[in-house]
Amino acid sequence: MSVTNEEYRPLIVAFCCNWCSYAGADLAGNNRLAYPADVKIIRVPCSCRVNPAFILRAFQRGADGVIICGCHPGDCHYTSGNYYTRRRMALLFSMLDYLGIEKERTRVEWVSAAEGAKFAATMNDFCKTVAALGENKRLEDLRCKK
Amino acid sequence: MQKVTRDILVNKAKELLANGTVDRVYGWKKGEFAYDVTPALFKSEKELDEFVFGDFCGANVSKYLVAESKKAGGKILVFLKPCDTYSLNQLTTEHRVDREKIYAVGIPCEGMLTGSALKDKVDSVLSVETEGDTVKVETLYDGVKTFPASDLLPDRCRNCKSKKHVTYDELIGEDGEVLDSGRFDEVEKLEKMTPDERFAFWQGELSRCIRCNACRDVCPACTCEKCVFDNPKSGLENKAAADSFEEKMFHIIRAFHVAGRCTDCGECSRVCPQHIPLHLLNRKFIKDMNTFYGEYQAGEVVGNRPPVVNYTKEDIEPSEAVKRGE
Amino acid sequence: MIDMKEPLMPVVGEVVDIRLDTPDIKTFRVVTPDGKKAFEHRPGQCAMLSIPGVGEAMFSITSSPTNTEYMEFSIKKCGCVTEWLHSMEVGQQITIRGPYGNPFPVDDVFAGKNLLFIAGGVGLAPLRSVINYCRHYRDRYGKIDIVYGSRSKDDLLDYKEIIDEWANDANVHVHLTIDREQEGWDGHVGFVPNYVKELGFDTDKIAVLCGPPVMIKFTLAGLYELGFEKTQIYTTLELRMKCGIGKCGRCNVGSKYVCKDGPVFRFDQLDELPDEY
Amino acid sequence: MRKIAKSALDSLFAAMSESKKVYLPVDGEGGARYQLWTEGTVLSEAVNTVRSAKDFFFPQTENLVEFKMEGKKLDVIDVRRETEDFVIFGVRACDVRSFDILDRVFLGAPVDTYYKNRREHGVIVSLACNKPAETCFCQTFGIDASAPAGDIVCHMTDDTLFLDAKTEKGEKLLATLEGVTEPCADSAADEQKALIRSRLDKLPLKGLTADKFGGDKTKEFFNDPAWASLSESCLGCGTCTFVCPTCQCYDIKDFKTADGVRRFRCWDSCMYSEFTKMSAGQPRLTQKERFRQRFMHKLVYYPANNEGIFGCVGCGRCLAKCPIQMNIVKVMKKLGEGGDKND
Repeated sequence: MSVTNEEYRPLIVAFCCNWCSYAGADLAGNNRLAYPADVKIIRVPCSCRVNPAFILRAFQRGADGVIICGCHPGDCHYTSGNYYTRRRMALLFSMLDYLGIEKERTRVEWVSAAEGAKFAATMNDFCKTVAALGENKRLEDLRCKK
Repeated sequence: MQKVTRDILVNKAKELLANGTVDRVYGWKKGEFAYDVTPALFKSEKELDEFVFGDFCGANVSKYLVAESKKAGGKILVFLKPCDTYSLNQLTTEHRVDREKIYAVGIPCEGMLTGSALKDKVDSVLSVETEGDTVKVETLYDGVKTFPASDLLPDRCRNCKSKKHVTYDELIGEDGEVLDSGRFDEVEKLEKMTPDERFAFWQGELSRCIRCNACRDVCPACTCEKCVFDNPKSGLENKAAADSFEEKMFHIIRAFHVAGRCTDCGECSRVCPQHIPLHLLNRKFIKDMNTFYGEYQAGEVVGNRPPVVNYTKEDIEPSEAVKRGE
Repeated sequence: MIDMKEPLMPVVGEVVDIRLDTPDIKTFRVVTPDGKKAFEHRPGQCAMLSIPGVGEAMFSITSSPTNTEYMEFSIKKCGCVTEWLHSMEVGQQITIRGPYGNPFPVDDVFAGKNLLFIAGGVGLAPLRSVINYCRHYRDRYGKIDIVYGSRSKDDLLDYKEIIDEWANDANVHVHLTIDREQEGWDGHVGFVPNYVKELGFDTDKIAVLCGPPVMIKFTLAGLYELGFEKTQIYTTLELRMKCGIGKCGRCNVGSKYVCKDGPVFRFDQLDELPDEY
Repeated sequence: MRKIAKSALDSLFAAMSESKKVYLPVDGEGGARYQLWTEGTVLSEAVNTVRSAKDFFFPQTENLVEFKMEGKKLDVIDVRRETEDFVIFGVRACDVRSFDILDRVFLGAPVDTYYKNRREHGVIVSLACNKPAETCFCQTFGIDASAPAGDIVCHMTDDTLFLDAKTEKGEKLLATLEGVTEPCADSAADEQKALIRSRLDKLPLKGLTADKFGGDKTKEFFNDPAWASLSESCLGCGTCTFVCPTCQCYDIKDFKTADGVRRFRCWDSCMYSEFTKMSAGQPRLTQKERFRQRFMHKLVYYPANNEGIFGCVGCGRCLAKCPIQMNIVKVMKKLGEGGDKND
């Protein structure tokens, strides 16, 4: 990794489900587990609340990577929300890849309320991956750049 | 090319009007040239004098039934090509049409020419005649040109997915079979490219978009009362794309919104004034759904649940889904 | 005719006073940041107000051109922009551009004539400008009658000004009415069109109408019954507008653009236009 | 008049490009489009471009003004920059006329300064149509495709391009091209003009007339029963409006950028259902009214405000591009019941 890349700090938007992943993030905080401050968490009632348009909107507004975190399959607070998330995101990510948009910029992770460590590790890893890709150019809106 | 003639259809329409089965007919009206027939509603036997049928009647009239079947009056007669019947079934599934108000007559289809696909190959078309699989085009400056039909047919017909009518009240001619088409070949070709190549390809295609909304307005799956792209409160509203991002946004979201409901009728690509192969977006979703969740054809059966609103506990993880190409 | 160097370029306007007139109408006083009037206008003309990021909309200028200090806009809450305007506080800066449209012919056709103003609801807003203009130059006009009605007493716009100022002017006759009986109201009760007929005006005057379409329709019929000619009756129209200068193409009725050729029309002129407003 | 060998066109464009940007129709996926000339760009032979040339003066989106906001305070920032001179080469007669039609709208008082700025910087080099298409009906509106207007008017034969300056702007540009062109007789292109005229005479829409229409015909056509059947299959998309060289309706919208608000205008279409929608109501309730508006505007309202000049130039783009093949020719025939092919 070049020096400039190390200085570059990507903006990450993390959609976290209220019941598991948001609590996981909380736990990571309580346990003083470090993850980059470049991760901006948006709390959603369930991971399936995340409309594909939200993800594109995040990229438009300057995100370099978007991650969706939900309860583990089978553990959804609403029984089946994350199963739908899984299908939608599989299709959406595959489509973004088809359009030539770097597939490493999008990710889905299942993080439970007890997995503070996993949350921090996931975010660290995701930030590193996105940082290596550099700025989001393929889904950028020039009007939203300073 | 077409095996069924105008007279057969007009006689059928007259018969059904006369015996009171239907009180209006959705069909096609002649235009100025060989290729510019317009979908039109016929309300009486006399009006049927203007009814035409031929190799340019490719417009999928299913979408008109959304509004038409809500109107008062009797049944509407429509002549549906095999691919149109999938749209009608899908609209019935989504309760967008009142199927009881529709009298569908299935007609065989040998592939439909389109004005735009024709004019890609030939300038200044004066007249078009088809004999079997040969198309003779009389031009203003280059005399008469002859083509095999397959050269002029749009992708959706060259890669016809089915000659089978999945719904009808009456059938003219023999019913066909679901075909093993090469409709995903183009998608596979794109998948095999590098991400950079794919990005360049789609950037080139989508940047031509003028946001006329023809693809959306013709699409039988796009039946929202108010589209998110027209709704100022949706946060997605835009008209003319002011940034290249908006073209991508529009087409990705539109394709996603019809995913699982798109029957692959190909109308979006037919109507695009900029020749953007929009069906390749829809086919990607169809192909992915087939691969990830098992074969599924929207509109095949009334009441089927599209894969996007369904799940199994063993579904593929998104991370696995995008890895397949590697 | 409007002649502007930069017709689409707005200037900053500061809201220096907000008055709650009725439960859903507020009147905003707007000046430039240095405390001056943004531009001069004629009675009946409009201006485009906007809140960047929310939207722009056309409003009639409610204050009279004779007011040299500020402009006022009476705005009913009914859409996205107006809702935002209603939630504003004093000191908020907005953008303003104009003036747009043709004014009432106050200096030629109206001069020396008796005038009858008929308004319903927020329809008083565009008329207030011309009424106050005529009151200011009182000696130039004959008798002035004002018929104004609203749903209830609380829905009467500029009630205080009407009672304290207009009604006390010499030779100005104010006739107020509300739709339904209400406690504390001893004035007339009933719809505007009927009230106009009851009052039975002479036809020696020019009538100016503004209000909801239903009111216009029936009042017009009433005026014809009283013997008024179309050439004696004026109104102002409202359609969706974006540019304000007759170019964006959405406010036309036939070949006339409301923003440029209107908003003030005489009824015989409207007769020439297709029925699409 | 001056001329240059067709084989030397590159040197002509190169010479033009020295002082100005040169745009010309270039073949691409699905048809010809205007593109900036660079070494190796080849002029299209297509009779017309998919999108019209109006983009140069009235682009699909255009920034008007920006705002910066802080608390209750607001700043208005004019972000316009001076446009550079440019040349549009190969504009067809119909599109050249469309500039007149747009001029009457945008340059009429009060002047649209954004349009004016672009318009003043553009030099129009028109090119007569060697092979007018079956969808062409510019003759209906008195346009002669063999002799277009423009700052410089060109005729192309099999081997030569003739250039004739018609305005001061054109003469100035042509003077800079003396190194690559050579003088010729003013009558040099006459043979080509005659050939084009003979071709125009044979077009299928040759006999179409607009005599029935005009500024005083609102009453006659507004309530024509034919509107219902003509519009019944209209999808309400904006294809016809967006490919039309004379459609000029626009919307003004705000976009929240990273550090403020940008107000821009973009093409809009009277065919769209929300075009005239207000919070208080909708004067054009169904597609019939919207459809009627578009054609009444071209054939009646525009002439009413512009000394009888029609708002259509007969370029035929809507004939080629409408998804349901409904178009102004069908409307004119059905409403006017005239314009027989044989008259």
